[in-house]
Amino acid sequence: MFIDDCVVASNTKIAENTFLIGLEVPFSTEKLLPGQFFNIKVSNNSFPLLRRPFSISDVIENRIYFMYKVVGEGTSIISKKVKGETLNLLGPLGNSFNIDDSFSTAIIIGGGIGIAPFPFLIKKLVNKNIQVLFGMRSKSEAHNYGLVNINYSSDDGSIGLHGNVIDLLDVELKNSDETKTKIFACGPNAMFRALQKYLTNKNVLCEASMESAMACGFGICQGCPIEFKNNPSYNLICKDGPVFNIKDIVI
Amino acid sequence: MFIDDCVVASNTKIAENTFLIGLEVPFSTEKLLPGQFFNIKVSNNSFPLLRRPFSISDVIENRIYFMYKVVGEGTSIISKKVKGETLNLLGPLGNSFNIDDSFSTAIIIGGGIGIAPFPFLIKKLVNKNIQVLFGMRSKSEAHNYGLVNINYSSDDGSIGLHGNVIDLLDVELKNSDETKTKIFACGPNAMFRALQKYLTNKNVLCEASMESAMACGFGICQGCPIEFKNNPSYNLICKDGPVFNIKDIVI
Amino acid sequence: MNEIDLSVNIGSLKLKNPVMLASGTVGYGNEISEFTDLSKIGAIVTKSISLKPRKGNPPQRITETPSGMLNAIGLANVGVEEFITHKIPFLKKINSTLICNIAASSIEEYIECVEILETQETIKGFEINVSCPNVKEGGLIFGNDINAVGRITEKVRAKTNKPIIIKLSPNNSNISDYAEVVKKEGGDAVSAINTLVGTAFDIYSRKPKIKNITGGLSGPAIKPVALAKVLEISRKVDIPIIGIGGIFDWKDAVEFMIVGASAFQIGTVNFVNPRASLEIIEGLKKYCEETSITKISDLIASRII
Amino acid sequence: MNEIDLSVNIGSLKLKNPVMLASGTVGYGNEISEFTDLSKIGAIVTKSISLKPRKGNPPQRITETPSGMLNAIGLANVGVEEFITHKIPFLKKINSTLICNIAASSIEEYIECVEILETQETIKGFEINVSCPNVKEGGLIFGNDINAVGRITEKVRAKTNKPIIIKLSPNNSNISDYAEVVKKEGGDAVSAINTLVGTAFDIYSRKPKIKNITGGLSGPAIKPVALAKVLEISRKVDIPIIGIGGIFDWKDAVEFMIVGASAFQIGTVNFVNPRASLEIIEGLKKYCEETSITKISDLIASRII
Ligand SMILES: Cc1cc2nc3c(=O)[nH]c(=O)nc-3n(C[C@H](O)[C@H](O)[C@H](O)COP(=O)(O)OP(=O)(O)OC[C@H]3O[C@@H](n4cnc5c(N)ncnc54)[C@H](O)[C@@H]3O)c2cc1C
Ligand SMILES: Cc1cc2nc3c(=O)[nH]c(=O)nc-3n(C[C@H](O)[C@H](O)[C@H](O)COP(=O)(O)OP(=O)(O)OC[C@H]3O[C@@H](n4cnc5c(N)ncnc54)[C@H](O)[C@@H]3O)c2cc1C
Ligand SMILES: Cc1cc2nc3c(=O)[nH]c(=O)nc-3n(C[C@H](O)[C@H](O)[C@H](O)COP(=O)(O)O)c2cc1C
Ligand SMILES: Cc1cc2nc3c(=O)[nH]c(=O)nc-3n(C[C@H](O)[C@H](O)[C@H](O)COP(=O)(O)O)c2cc1C
Ligand code: FES
Ligand code: FES
Repeated sequence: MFIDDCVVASNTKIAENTFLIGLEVPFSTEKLLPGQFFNIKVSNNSFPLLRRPFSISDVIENRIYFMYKVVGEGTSIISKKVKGETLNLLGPLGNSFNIDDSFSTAIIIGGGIGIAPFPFLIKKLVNKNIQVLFGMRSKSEAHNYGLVNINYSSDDGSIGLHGNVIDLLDVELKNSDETKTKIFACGPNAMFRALQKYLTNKNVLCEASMESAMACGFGICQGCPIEFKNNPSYNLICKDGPVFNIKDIVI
Repeated sequence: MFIDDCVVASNTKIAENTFLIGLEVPFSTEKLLPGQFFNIKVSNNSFPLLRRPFSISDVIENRIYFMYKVVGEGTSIISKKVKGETLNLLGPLGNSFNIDDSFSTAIIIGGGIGIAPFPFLIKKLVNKNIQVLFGMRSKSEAHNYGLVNINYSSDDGSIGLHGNVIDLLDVELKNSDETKTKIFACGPNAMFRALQKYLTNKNVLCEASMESAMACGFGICQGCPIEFKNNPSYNLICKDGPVFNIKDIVI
Repeated sequence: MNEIDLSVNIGSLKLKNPVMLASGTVGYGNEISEFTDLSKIGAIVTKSISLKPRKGNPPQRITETPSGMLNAIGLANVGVEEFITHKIPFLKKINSTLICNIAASSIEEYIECVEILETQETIKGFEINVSCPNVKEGGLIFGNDINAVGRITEKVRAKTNKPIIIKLSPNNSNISDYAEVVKKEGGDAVSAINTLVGTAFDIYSRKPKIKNITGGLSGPAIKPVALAKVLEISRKVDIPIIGIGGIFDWKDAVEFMIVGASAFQIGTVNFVNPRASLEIIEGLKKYCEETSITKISDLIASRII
Repeated sequence: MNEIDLSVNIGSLKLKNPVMLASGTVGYGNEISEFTDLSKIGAIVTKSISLKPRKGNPPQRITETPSGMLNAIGLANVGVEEFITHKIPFLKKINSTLICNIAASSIEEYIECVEILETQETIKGFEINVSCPNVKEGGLIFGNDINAVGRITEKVRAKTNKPIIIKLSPNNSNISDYAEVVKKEGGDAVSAINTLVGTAFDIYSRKPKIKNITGGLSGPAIKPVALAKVLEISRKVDIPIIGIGGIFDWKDAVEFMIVGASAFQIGTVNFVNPRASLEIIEGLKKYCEETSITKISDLIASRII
């Protein structure tokens, strides 16, 4: 497992409060999988104390990119990092999106910063039809970094469909063959709950990348439980996930 | 009382582990007195929690300079500040060296980073003979920023007199008229103890700028007591000092 | 929009807002008044006063710890007499609500202090410090002896009609039992918490960093503990609570009120940011506006569990 | 220069160095072994095991606080049976000293667990957790009941000749009395400290940030408190102490040993820096060299007060 300081190569704003940071890593990036994440220490002191988890957003040669939204102290510190400074990376962690099953169309659903893991996934989805559904509160959050065939939705109607991603999905699925389609989703829990409900009686595959407060990110703190429908004990989002079949989990 | 962020104008290394940082202040620097200090918050979060006190080392127009030695987390953070970044200053605090009494020769004694307040004092000592005695462990600590007529001493003999500042002082006083001389000293407590002992039976005036762990720097925490020889209660280094007549205090 | 009502009541004591300056962290008010307008603050609590002046502990008295600090000032104070003649006049002028904090080594000393100070009109209430960890005779012994806390409350109650606040120690496992006793014996409110006992050593000299060996831990580090103590009292005892411990900004203050505090005190933050009290008042107002609260007292114990 | 002797004894238990991994912060060792060579570490303490598997608390289980974190995992664990069949084989292979931590809701359950595990050769000692703040039935109730701690020690002692370490709660005012009872009833050592009770609330939802409402505070924030508890025990009771609480680097570790700990455990730091244990061992060696110490056991309680 890799754990070391990595040098910031770039750190650019791509939308309101949203940044893309590129880090040079000294290991081969070939085996990295879409959906995996790194746990990042943003300072070299006890403030903030814990690492912060971020999905791999993109990989270009020996650079790993993370797309992040500034929501608190940790992300605010990252947003101020300039080229040449370092961040301490631990990873890669977690399982990944499964792209080996038989589907020809991938519908990608990103709610807000939940879009982060998909530029990397899209690169790996060769020979598939890809449709991106990108939901947000308002136009200021919109960007198209690493995305293709984007349909936007916004809560305030300032961009794309006035509504949410489930509304977009409903339109999309009507035009698709469910058995040949697979959904990849990431976003807030409220979105996942709506999505799970919407898919209840449908036959389409759907993998969801879940979030949780995390301390370690690799299975030793038991801080990130997720309930499975038919399992008496919890699974761990960091180790058994973060990607789950949306039908298996209790959200 | 001033308390606000101030912009770093320069931050340069002047000797091993020793730096000079210049900060632009938005108030008139005319009333600043030599011996006064500022209490500086080096981060805008709770690490490190408390401010760090630093003597005014020099003043040029609207810039205040602090000379500091990197000894721990706080000073290490300051040493990494670059032009344009900010530090939060609170001050000016404390009393000051008294330069109005009748003396014609000023002997300035600095032990290590204890030399810090003297460039500013020297500027204020117009029409006086000035002799600087600058003691240190080793040559690597030597510099001459803002100093004049310097005699060095070093514990390892790598620069100047092989010995300590008291040895230098002994030579110096032999050539002086004690009644027309005033000593200004700043350094570690071990130096002050030796100095106090050395001066016991002498008639020369000596003011010492004392250090102490401090929380507030302006008299509300009672964290910085200093015992007076003829006083049942403690004085406060931050408020009643940091400059004291060396004959008054228990070191 | 109408002015938000920031006033709160602690028993019969009415404060214009819930922001109080904690005992021992603002002396007698004069130094901090250079930074902040004390007349705008809910109340100011004096450094613990004892019957006779106390010199306090020898240096080193303080040291920093991760997100906190240890102090062993040793209740250095001017004593009751000097307090009345030299400190009260200033405190009267600044027109803030004055709470007088009292520390003592015996029940009799507490009573004597209250008797002497009782007639001072400027003093609007007493905070009885039964929980200072840094003095040997009284302090912790009282703070962790529930019968002593009961007796002190009872005896002080007999001597004054002014509001009595008992400042509780966090260094025990059942703070709500202490609050219960305070209520039973006629105390008007409890303050929670005083500092936690802590220490720090230098690894080269092998000596304690603080001369007194142990000190009291304060600052953001203790906030979660303080909140849990306030919550425990609030769930079990019907008595006004003044929340204390690690408050650095208005968000921390709101958290204490939601958890159960009627008012709160800020201590360590005054050393770092002597303007914190006014900034917190502004922050509280904005928070109330944003969340459509018209009376801040609606926040008290509004937790949803 | 000769090799520095890093070995320490905790009663009859000999450790190759004083670095132990704290219960609940390294699971059963497999994940952290990807970062660190467990065979080099003094000992590894398992996540608390209970008789039956425990699901643990629902999310959210953790939240960050200033220089610390709160957790309410709720002793999620696989239970004694699964532990023996699936976890011990790995722990045997890694060739580290294994201490098995046991949690229970009744004295009988502690005894039953020890009886079952006693025969496992790989287990070199038991750490009895009487101090978990996050389970309702047992936990705090035992941890702050001195008679219960005495009885548990006595009964467990009767069932095993392996070293018994009792892990004490810091949430009381007299931890040394608990250590005294442990000694009297035949315990070999005490661990101090478990987490402090704390809480945190969201100021917009007004709900606790942790589902369990309160959690256990760990990390650098609690180091001064942990040191004071170790010091208190060390000054009053002649029993080996394992120091725990906020250790992040070798300097913290040295501080605990100077204050009175024979060995120490690291917890929260494993989450942030899973290589901390080996870094600490290296740091200890350098410190010993610099200060001309040949046996690290000379450091134990070497404080100068
Ligand atoms: C596996 C995984 C992958 C992630 N990938 C990304 C990503 O690619 N880009 C991105 O911007 N964010 C991602 N996140 C979320 C990211 O970790 C949090 O936004 C970040 O930790 C917040 O840190 P902070 O210090 O800025 O905020 P804090 O000050 O810690 O918290 C600010 C707010 O964010 C919430 N928050 C804190 N931690 C989390 C968390 N782990 N999950 C959800 N909400 C949280 C808090 O409840 C609070 O409301 C991911 C989270 C996980 C678990
Ligand atoms: C009135 C006054 C004026 C000062 N002026 C200067 C100055 O002009 N230049 C300068 O370099 N330093 C000065 N100091 C000392 C300076 O404040 C400390 O070196 C600084 O606070 C250390 O912070 P840190 O976080 O780097 O070290 P820490 O990590 O806090 O401590 C590192 C080491 O420094 C020691 N230390 C910490 N604080 C102090 C202190 N206040 N006094 C003495 N030793 C301390 C600690 O005991 C420890 O050994 C002054 C101190 C006072 C009280
Ligand atoms: C330097 C210092 C001195 C203190 N002196 C007293 C005191 O004299 N009487 C008292 O009741 N509390 C005293 N306290 C405790 C504070 O009033 C407060 O309860 C504690 O610091 C926790 O709050 P904080 O984290 O906001 O500082 C003192 C605290 C500090 C830091
Ligand atoms: C997430 C987490 C889980 C813990 N689980 C246990 C446990 O199961 N049994 C136990 O005795 N202590 C448990 N502890 C307490 C630690 O072993 C240790 O006593 C405490 O965290 C203080 O040390 P630290 O500050 O180094 O983390 C746990 C601590 C944490 C942070
Ligand atoms: S974050 Fe620690 S186990 Fe998942
Ligand atoms: S540093 Fe606070 S009183 Fe001197």
